[in-house]
Amino acid sequence: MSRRSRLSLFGASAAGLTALLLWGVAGLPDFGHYRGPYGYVLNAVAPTERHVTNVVTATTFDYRGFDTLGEAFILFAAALGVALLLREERAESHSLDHGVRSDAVKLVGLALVPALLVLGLQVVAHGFITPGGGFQGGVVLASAFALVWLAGRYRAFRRLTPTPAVDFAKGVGAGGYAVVGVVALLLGTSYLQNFGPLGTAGTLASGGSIVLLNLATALEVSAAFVLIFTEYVEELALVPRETRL
Amino acid sequence: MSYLPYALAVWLFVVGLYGVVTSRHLIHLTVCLMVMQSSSYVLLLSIGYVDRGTAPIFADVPKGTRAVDPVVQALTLTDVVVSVAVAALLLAVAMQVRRRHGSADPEQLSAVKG
Amino acid sequence: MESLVPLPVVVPLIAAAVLAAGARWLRRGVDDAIALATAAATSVISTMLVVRSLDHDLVYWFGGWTPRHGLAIGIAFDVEPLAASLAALAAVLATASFVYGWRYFDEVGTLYHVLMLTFLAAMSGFVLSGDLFNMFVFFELMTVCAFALIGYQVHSTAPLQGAINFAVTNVIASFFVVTGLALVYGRTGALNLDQIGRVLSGQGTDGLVVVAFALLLGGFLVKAGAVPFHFWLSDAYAVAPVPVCVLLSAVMSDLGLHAIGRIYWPAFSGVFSGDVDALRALFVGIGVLTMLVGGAMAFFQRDLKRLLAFVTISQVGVFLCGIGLFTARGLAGTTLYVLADGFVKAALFLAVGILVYRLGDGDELRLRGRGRNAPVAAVVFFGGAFLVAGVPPFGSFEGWSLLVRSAEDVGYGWLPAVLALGSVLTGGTLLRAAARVFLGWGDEADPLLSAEPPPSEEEPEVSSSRISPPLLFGPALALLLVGAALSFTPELSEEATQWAQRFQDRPAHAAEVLAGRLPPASTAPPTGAGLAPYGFGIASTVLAVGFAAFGLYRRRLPALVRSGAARLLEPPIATLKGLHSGIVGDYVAWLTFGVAALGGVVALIAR
Amino acid sequence: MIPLQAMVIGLVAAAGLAVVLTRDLVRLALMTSVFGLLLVVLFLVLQAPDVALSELVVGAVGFPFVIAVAIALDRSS
Repeated sequence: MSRRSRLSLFGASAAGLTALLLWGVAGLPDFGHYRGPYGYVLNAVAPTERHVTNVVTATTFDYRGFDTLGEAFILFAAALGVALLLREERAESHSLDHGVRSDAVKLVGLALVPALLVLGLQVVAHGFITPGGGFQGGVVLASAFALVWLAGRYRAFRRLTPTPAVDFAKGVGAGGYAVVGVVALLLGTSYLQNFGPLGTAGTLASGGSIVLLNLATALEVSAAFVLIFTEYVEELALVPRETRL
Repeated sequence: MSYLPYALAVWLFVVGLYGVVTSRHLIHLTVCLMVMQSSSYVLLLSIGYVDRGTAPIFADVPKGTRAVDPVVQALTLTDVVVSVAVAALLLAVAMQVRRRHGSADPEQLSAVKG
Repeated sequence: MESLVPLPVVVPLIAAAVLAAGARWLRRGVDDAIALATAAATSVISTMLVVRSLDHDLVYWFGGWTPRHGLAIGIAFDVEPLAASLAALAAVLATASFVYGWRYFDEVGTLYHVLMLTFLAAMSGFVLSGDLFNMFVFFELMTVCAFALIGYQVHSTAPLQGAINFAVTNVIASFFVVTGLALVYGRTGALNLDQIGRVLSGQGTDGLVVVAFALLLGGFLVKAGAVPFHFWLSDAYAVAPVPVCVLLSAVMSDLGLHAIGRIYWPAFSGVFSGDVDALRALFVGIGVLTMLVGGAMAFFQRDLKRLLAFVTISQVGVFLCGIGLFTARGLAGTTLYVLADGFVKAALFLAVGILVYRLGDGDELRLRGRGRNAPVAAVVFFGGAFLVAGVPPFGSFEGWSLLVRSAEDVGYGWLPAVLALGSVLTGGTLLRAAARVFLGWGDEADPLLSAEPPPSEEEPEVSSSRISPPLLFGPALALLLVGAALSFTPELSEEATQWAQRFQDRPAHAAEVLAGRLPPASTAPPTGAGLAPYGFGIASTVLAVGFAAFGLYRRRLPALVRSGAARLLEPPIATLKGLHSGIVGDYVAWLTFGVAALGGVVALIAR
Repeated sequence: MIPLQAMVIGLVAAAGLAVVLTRDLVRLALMTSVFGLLLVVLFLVLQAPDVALSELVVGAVGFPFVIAVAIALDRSS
């Protein structure tokens, strides 16, 4: 198709689609008038049943924990896919040692690394009390590692994240989530059924096996992100230095 | 006025779609897909919103406080992860195409057709 | 023994995680063995699920969250025999792919195995899930795995282009699905399909229901590859590695169709109960169009994998007609057809793989006559071509008979004749290719076929001594035999019809899923369709042979006939080929058009 | 709906359009992170702090980083 005929086909169709979508959303309850029942039921029962204060976390890791298993493996498969698609006989990567030139920026960057690590762990650990959890905390942890590279320490970054270890962590994270579910099976209950003491709501030890699922997710997410970062960074090794951003 | 957030979702969907159709660069195309995906975040979250409701986190507010729907938030979280996965893969392919083919314009690709 | 239910998803996922975690420490060959054993175990588990769900569905609530007062608060798998048999098909074909691909992918360590196993788990989960959002999650997992696997051969442009076209169209399809499910959730406050159905059935068909249904339908039709959503399919299947094609073509496309049945009967059949006749016309219309476009485009191909991709599209059209009859016989017949046809198509792809492996090429014209040295591939290819042509009483014949009977039931007596035309087109084209490659018949050049593809770059790193013949030939022969023999189970069609009836009885199904009430025992309806299916089968086989001869010796027709036909046909052929431009922007424009048109038609129907 | 929500909605709509219309890659990376941050604000006013935090770490850390690398490669080859 020529660009013109494509645009006219698209223009007419998009007008139709827009009308259709507007017609569809017009049938929704007014904004601010969610009618339930699913969400209201969970808001009512989750804090008591699961001793967690963050109902979103209870939903992702317990009531709809099976979705999150799929989600963990989506990230797992994506990281592997990136590794598969970017595989290359790569040049020696020592030329990557200078992400940023300014010493001041490097120093600030390195100083931020421990702060980010602590923040990441904090976000992971408090997921079932306050906003956050394995996914968000995992990304923060991974970005702490990426910061090591940005601060010009490529070799340190690679030493901190050797590929076999990252692969291992990624497998253990995603597999661990699936295995926690199997433990429930072995205990004679349903797959991914919560086990372990529920603890006191609002403390770090609350939520039963949600804690384990949360940790597995954090491990999987941080490893997957580190792997994706690494693959992308190593792509830069193929690029002549002067032309880099 | 009460349908404004839904209209935003429709807007982002169609605008992103326009960007995908007319895109001349795979990186731009990926970003347009992310705009489309944000349409689904907006739609889900506004469906579950409750006037004067708090977030569904009962740490500082007592149980039973009027709160918004936690389910759509859980769904949106999954959706965000999906968008990361798709973007990472598409950009990886974009880089490969750029290297193999010398151009990242989807219209310049003609290895399979007909 | 309900704890079997999660295993078709969980077992491959755990194996994938173990392989990924242990990548550095596993000896070569161990990864192949683990992957093969896992796929085989999954086949056994899924087959057991078929057997266990014969009398009633297995409803499994993850996390133990059984419904409260009829309200679903967790995610359920709803295992019924038709879905479980598709899961079993996926696992068996994955097993065959692992045998065939033994040591094939050493270059990338365990990455290939891990992605294939995850892909298998995603397909199992997608087909068994009874929760709309959970279906979306597995839909995305399938997309992500298939994306990486299609682009496997990153060293040339074609696989990258195929992967991009696949990913962009399928990701947009998932946006349609998620928007549709958001609308449904806003209306019903539920994600469980049966619960959605309960709420919707008490209401009228308003804009929201129409639009949500059109969006979900459009999204799943993209995955299935129905016209005009099919463009990505031929690009992707032409470039993916052969073992990946087996899973894509023989299972994933059909799962898209299955998903439509999966959402229609529990969730939407109540609200659309008054519009079945019109919906039937819509589905059959799209199906026939898809069948014709796929069949015609297949005829114009010389790249055998791309040819098979268009054969896949054509058959998707047939299946869409079958499901779209909206009868128990239609659904049962389609499922049986899909199963038999899945085995046959997998065998055909493996036969092409053997050719590429042995002769270094997958191009019909360049291979002319060279296939004489590959007798096993010849047997599989010819056998598969005849089975696709519909030779009775083999292969998909059981399913075909049910479709013929079902079409008569609803007053579509003309439909089988049209569908048989699809078998003529696809079977005839395959026979043409087989005769040219393995017998050296026909002309050396054919200007009608699409431009010459670049020489295949499949597995240049594998030396021919590395793969032993049994591993190469065994799976193809076994799959062909199973596919051919699947029709010799006469009681199966009655039972399958019974299962389909059970699935389509929405109130009883909802009571079973949400309240655990077992369905009433149903009686199997008689299925005999008389001799008509034999007649259609024989006719389509004979005509397919004739069509193959036409393809091979077209140029020996009298000059007058040829020039007349050329004047008449060349413009539409050029247009049709030109539409398959390989440019993703075009495809997305068609996607938009398709969904808008679907929505418009459904809106007219529901008025 | 409160005025704050309406305002953020308008900003997100404008930013979405701007992202799609930006063809220059460096500006595209900037616009993308602006769009991401505005989404974070929108999610906060929709009482979804978990999603806002996700969007923040993905939209402000992960995605721009990846795009920056992709753009660097694109300019060099």
